[in-house]
Amino acid sequence: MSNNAASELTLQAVPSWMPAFLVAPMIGGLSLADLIALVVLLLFVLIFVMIEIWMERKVAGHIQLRRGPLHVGPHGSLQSPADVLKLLTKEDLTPVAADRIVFPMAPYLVFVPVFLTFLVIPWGPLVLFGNFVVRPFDLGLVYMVAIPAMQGIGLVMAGWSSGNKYSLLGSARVVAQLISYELPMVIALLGVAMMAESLNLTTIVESQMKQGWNVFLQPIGFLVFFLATMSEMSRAPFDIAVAESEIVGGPFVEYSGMRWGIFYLAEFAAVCLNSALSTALFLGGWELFPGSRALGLGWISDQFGLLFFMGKMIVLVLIIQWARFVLPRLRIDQLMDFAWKFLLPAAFVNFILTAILQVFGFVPFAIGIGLTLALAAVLLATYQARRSPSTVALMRTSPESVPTSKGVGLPV
Amino acid sequence: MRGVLGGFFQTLKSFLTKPVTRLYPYEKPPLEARFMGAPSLLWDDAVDEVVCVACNICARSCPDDCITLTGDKYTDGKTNKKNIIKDYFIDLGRCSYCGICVEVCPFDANEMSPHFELSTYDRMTLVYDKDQLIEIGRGVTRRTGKPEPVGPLPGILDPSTYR
Amino acid sequence: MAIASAINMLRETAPSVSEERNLETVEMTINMGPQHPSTHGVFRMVLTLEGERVKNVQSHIGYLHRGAEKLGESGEIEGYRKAMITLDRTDYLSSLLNEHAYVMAVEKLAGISVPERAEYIRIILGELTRINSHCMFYGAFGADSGATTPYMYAFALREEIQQLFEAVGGARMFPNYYRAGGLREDVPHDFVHRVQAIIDRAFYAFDDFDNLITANEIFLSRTRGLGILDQTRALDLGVSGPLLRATGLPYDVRRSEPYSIYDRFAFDVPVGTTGDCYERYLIRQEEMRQSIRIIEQALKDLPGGPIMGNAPKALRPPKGEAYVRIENSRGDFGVYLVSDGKSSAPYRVKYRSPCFVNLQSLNDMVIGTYIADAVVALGSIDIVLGEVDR
Amino acid sequence: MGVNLGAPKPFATAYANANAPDLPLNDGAAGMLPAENLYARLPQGIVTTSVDQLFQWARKSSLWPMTFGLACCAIEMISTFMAKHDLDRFGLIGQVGATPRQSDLMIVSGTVTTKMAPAVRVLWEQMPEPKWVISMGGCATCGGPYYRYPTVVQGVDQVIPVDVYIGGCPPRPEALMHGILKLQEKIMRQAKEGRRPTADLELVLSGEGIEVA
Repeated sequence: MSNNAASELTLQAVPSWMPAFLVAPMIGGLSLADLIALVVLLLFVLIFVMIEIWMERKVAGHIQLRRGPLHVGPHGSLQSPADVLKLLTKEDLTPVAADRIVFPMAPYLVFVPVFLTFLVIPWGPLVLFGNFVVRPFDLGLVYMVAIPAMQGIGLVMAGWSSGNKYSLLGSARVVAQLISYELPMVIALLGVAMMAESLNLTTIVESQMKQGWNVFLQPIGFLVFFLATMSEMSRAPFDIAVAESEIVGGPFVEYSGMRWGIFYLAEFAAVCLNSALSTALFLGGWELFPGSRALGLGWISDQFGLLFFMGKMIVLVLIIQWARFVLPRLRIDQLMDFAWKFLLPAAFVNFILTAILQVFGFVPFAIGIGLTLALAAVLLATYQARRSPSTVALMRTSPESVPTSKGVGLPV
Repeated sequence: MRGVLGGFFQTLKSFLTKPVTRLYPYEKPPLEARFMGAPSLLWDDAVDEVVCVACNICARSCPDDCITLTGDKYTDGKTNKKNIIKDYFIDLGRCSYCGICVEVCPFDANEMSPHFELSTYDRMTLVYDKDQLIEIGRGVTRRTGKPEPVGPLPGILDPSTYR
Repeated sequence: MAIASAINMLRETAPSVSEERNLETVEMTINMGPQHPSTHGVFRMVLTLEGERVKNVQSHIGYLHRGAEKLGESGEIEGYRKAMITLDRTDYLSSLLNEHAYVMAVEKLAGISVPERAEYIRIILGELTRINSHCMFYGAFGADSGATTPYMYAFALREEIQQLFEAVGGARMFPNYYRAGGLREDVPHDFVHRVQAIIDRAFYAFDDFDNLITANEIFLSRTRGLGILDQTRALDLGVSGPLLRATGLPYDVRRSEPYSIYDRFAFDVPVGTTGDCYERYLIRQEEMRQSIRIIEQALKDLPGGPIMGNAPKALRPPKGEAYVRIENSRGDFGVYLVSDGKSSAPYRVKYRSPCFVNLQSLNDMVIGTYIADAVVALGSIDIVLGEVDR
Repeated sequence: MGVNLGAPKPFATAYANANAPDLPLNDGAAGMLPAENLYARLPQGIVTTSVDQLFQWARKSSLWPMTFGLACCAIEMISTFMAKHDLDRFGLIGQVGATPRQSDLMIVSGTVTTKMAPAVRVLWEQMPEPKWVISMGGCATCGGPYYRYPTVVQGVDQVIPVDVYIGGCPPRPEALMHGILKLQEKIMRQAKEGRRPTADLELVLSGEGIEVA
C-alpha cells in the first residue's frame, strides 16, 4: 500500500469514515469496496469512452469546417448511445473462413487488458473520498507495462482467426509495431522510476509534487512515452495496423456488431488510459500547477485533485484526437525507423540525463539537456540541408509574366 | 508555417472559423435560377390548359428515351392548336436532367423545375404522369431561350462562407 | 582474443545471408478492389505480396464499361447533342473540359465558327473545371496517404465552383452547356463577379491546402522518391498530363498545340525533375494557380457579343472525320468523330482517354514498393474509372 | 456553440417546397413478387421481429454507410459527406465502415455493370442484418442514360433489394440527404417490411433478366 509514502501529504487510499466491513479483505484479498470500485470503474470507462467518441467526432467536425453530430439529441449528444444501442442489436456474423473458437474470444482479449490497467491509475483525491485508486500496487509501473502488452495477443488472434488477408496483414503489423514501441516506452519509464525511486504510481505522483513535474525534468522522456503510447494504441499517424485506405481496418475487417464495438471501445479506452498514465507519470497527477504546494495552495489539489487529473487527461485526449485529423499515416518501415532510430536513442539519452540529475545535481543535468538540444538542432539542420529543394520548375513559355494577384479591373 | 506544425496551425485556424455546413432539412439550399431539377409541363393560365401540343419532339430528342406521350385531337377551341396531350410520362429515374427536351421544344411548353427531392420507396413512382408534371411545374416560368432577367439572382455566392 | 574467437563462433553459427534467402517464404495475393476505399472507383488491383512488399501487380478494369462511345453514335435526331450526355459522364471530374473537346471536334467537322465571347467563357469554365478536378485529386491523395482533412478542405472549394456551374449551366456536375458553335445560353449577368469571388477565395484556399500537407514531413516521406517514372519510359507508355510533366517534359497541349484561344494567355507550365509522386502533387497544385492566372486574364478581356456562331439548327456535318485534342485535367484528351454525311448523329465516336493510358504506368510505379505505397502511387495517377472503362 | 436551427419542425412541413407535390408514398409492398427466391424464403430477420421504438431510433440515428462509389454519383455522394453538407450531422459517419461488416446502409451510387453486379451482391451479403440499401441516381435506379447498353444492369434492384430510390443524374447532395431522411422515416415506421424479393443473380448475368427496351 502506498500509505507509508503518502502519510505526510495527508493522502489516504482509504478514507477514515469508511466502515470496516467495506474495506475488510474477503476472498483473495478483495474487499467489498474493491468490487464496488471495479463496477464504478467499468461504468466510468464505458461512459467516458462514449463522451470521448462524441468529442472526437465534434473535434473532427470543427477541424474540417463542418459541424459533426448535430441532430441526434442536442448537439448530437445522444449519438454515441445510439451507436452503442445499434451495435448491440446488430447481427453478429462469423465468417465461414473464421476460426470458431479464437474469433469470438479476441475482442475480450483486447478490451480486458486495457480495463485491467485502469486499476492502478491514481485518480487523485476528492473531498471526502481520499485518494481514488482501485489497487495501489507497489509494482504499478511494471504492471502497467506488462498488462496492456497482452492486447497484442488479442489483436493477433483477431487478425489471424478472421481468415482474411487484410486482417492477417494488419495483425502482422500490430506485432511489429508493439515490439518496436514497447522498448522505448519502457526505457522512458525507467527515468520516471529513478526520479521517484519507486514503482508505485501514487508515489510517483507524490514525488513529482516535491521535485517538480516530470515533464519539465525529463521532457524527452515525456515525448518518447507519449509518442510510443500513441503508437501502441494505433492512433494516427501511427495507425498502420488499422489503415483504412490500405488494409481497410486491419484486424477488425471481419468483425461486426458488438464484437467490433468492443474493439472500438478498447481503442478509445486505450486513449483514455494512456492519457491518464501520461498525466500520472509526467504531468504531476492531480496537482493543480507545479509548485502549488510551495505557495500554500496544496490543499486545493488535496481536496479536488480528481478534477484536475481529469482535466489534464482530457487535454491529452484532445491532443491525440487532434493529431489524428492533421497528420498523414506513416509507412511501416518509417514507423520502425522512427521507433528504433529516433525514439530508442532518445529514450536512452533521457535515461542517462535522469541519472546525471539524480547523481550530480541540476547543473550538469541542465548542461546535458543543452548539449542534447544542440546536437538535435545540428542533426535536424543537416537533415534539412540534405533534402533537395522540393519545388517544381515553372516553364515560362510566355514572355510577359502576368502577376497573379487579385483586384484587377474587370469589365462587367 | 511549414511542416507538421503547419498542419496543426491550419487545423486550429479552421477549428476557430465558422463551419461552412448548410443544415439541409432546416435550411433550403440556395438553388440557382437556372437549376435543372425535374422537367415539368407548363400550364397556360390565360386559357387554363396545358401548353403542350404533343408534337413528340422532346420524346425523340431525349437522350435517355425517358419521355413517352400520346396526343389527342384538340376540340376545345380556346386556342388554335390542333393536338393536345392525353398522356405524358417522364421516367425521372432514368432522366439525366440535361435540359435538351426544354431546349428543343418549339412551343415553350416545358421547363426544368427546381424540384429535386426525388426519393421514393418504389422506383415506379419516379415515373411521373401528366398531372404530376404539371403539378411540379406550377409557378415555374419559361426561362430557356428568353433574355436573362436583370437584378440579383437568388443564391448569390456568399464570400463569408469560407474564412 | 577471446572476444574475437567468440565473434567468429557467432558468425559461424548465424545463418549466412544466402541461407536466409533460401528460407521458404510464401507469397500472398491480395485483391484490392473493385470496392476498396482507395482504388478511386471500381478499379481492381491484384497484388502479389512478399511480406509487405509488392512483387507484382495485375490490374483489372472494365467494371464500369457502359458504352459511352457506342451510345454517342446512336441518336436518330439531335445525335451530336445526345452524345454529350455520355461524354460528360466518362470523365466525370472534368466534364466541361471534355465538352470543349467534343464541340471543337464537331465544329471542325461541320466548319462552324465560334464567337469570341463563347471562346472566353469556355476557357474560364474549363479552367474552373481543372481546379475542380485537381481539388478532388488533392482530397483523394490526402486520404490515400492517411490524412482525412484535405478532403474536406478540397470540397469546400469544390462546392463553390459547382455552385457557379449550377448558376451558369443549371447542373452542379454535368451542365451540358457547350454547343457546337458556342454555348447553350449566355452566362448570368453577375458571372464575372462570381468568378472573381471564387478565384479570390481559391487563393486563400490553396494556401490552406499547402499549410495542411504540402510541407508535412510525414507526407513528404510518404510521397518523395515514390513511383518514379523516368522520361523515356513515360514517353514509351504514352503517358501525358501531370505524370509526363513531372518527368521534366513541358508537354502541355495548351502550349504545344494551342487550341481555342489559349495562345492569348500567359501562363506557365510546371515541370518536375524526378517524376515522383510528390512532384505530381506539386504540379497539380501549381496548375491550379496557373489556372487562376488564365481565368484572371480571360475575365479581364471578356468581350461582349453573341454567344452562338453560324451553327445550323439541325446539325448534319458533311462526310469526313475530325480529331481534336485538348489538355484535360488528366492529360491529353482526344475526340475522334466520323460523319457519314447523312445522319444527324456521328458515325463513329472515339475518345482518347488519358487515364486509360496513364494507368499503364502503374506497374512501373508499384512493383517493389510497400502496400501503402501502392495506394499512394495509384492515387498520384489520379484515375477516373469512368474514363478508363468508358 | 449555439446551433441556430430554429424550431425543429417535421421534415415535410419544414421543407414544403412550393414546387414539390405531396406524392403518395408507395412502400413497394403492394407490387411484391411472390416469394420465389432464396431471400424471400429465409426466416424473417431481426428487422421484422418485435423491435421496440428505442432500437429503431438507435438504428435510424446511427446508419453507418458503406460508401459504394461506382461512378459519377460517387462524387456527389462524397460531397454529401464533406463539409458543406456533412452527413455526420445525422450520424452517418464517413470515416469508419470501409468494410461491409460494420455498415448498415449501402449507398449504391453509380452504374452497376454486369461485371460489377456479383461484387455488389457479395458485399451486400456480407453486411450484417439489419441493413438497408439506397440506390442513388438514375443508373443505379434503372440504368439511367446507359440503359440501352448491354453490359449495364437495369437498376441495382435486379441484384439486391433497394429501400429508397433517388432520382437525379447525379442527385444533388440535398437530394441524397432527402433520401436518407426518407429512409429514416421508413425505419421509424416499423413497417412490416420483410425482405423484398430480388431477381436471380444468374438470370441477371445471363442477360435474361435485363429488360431490353
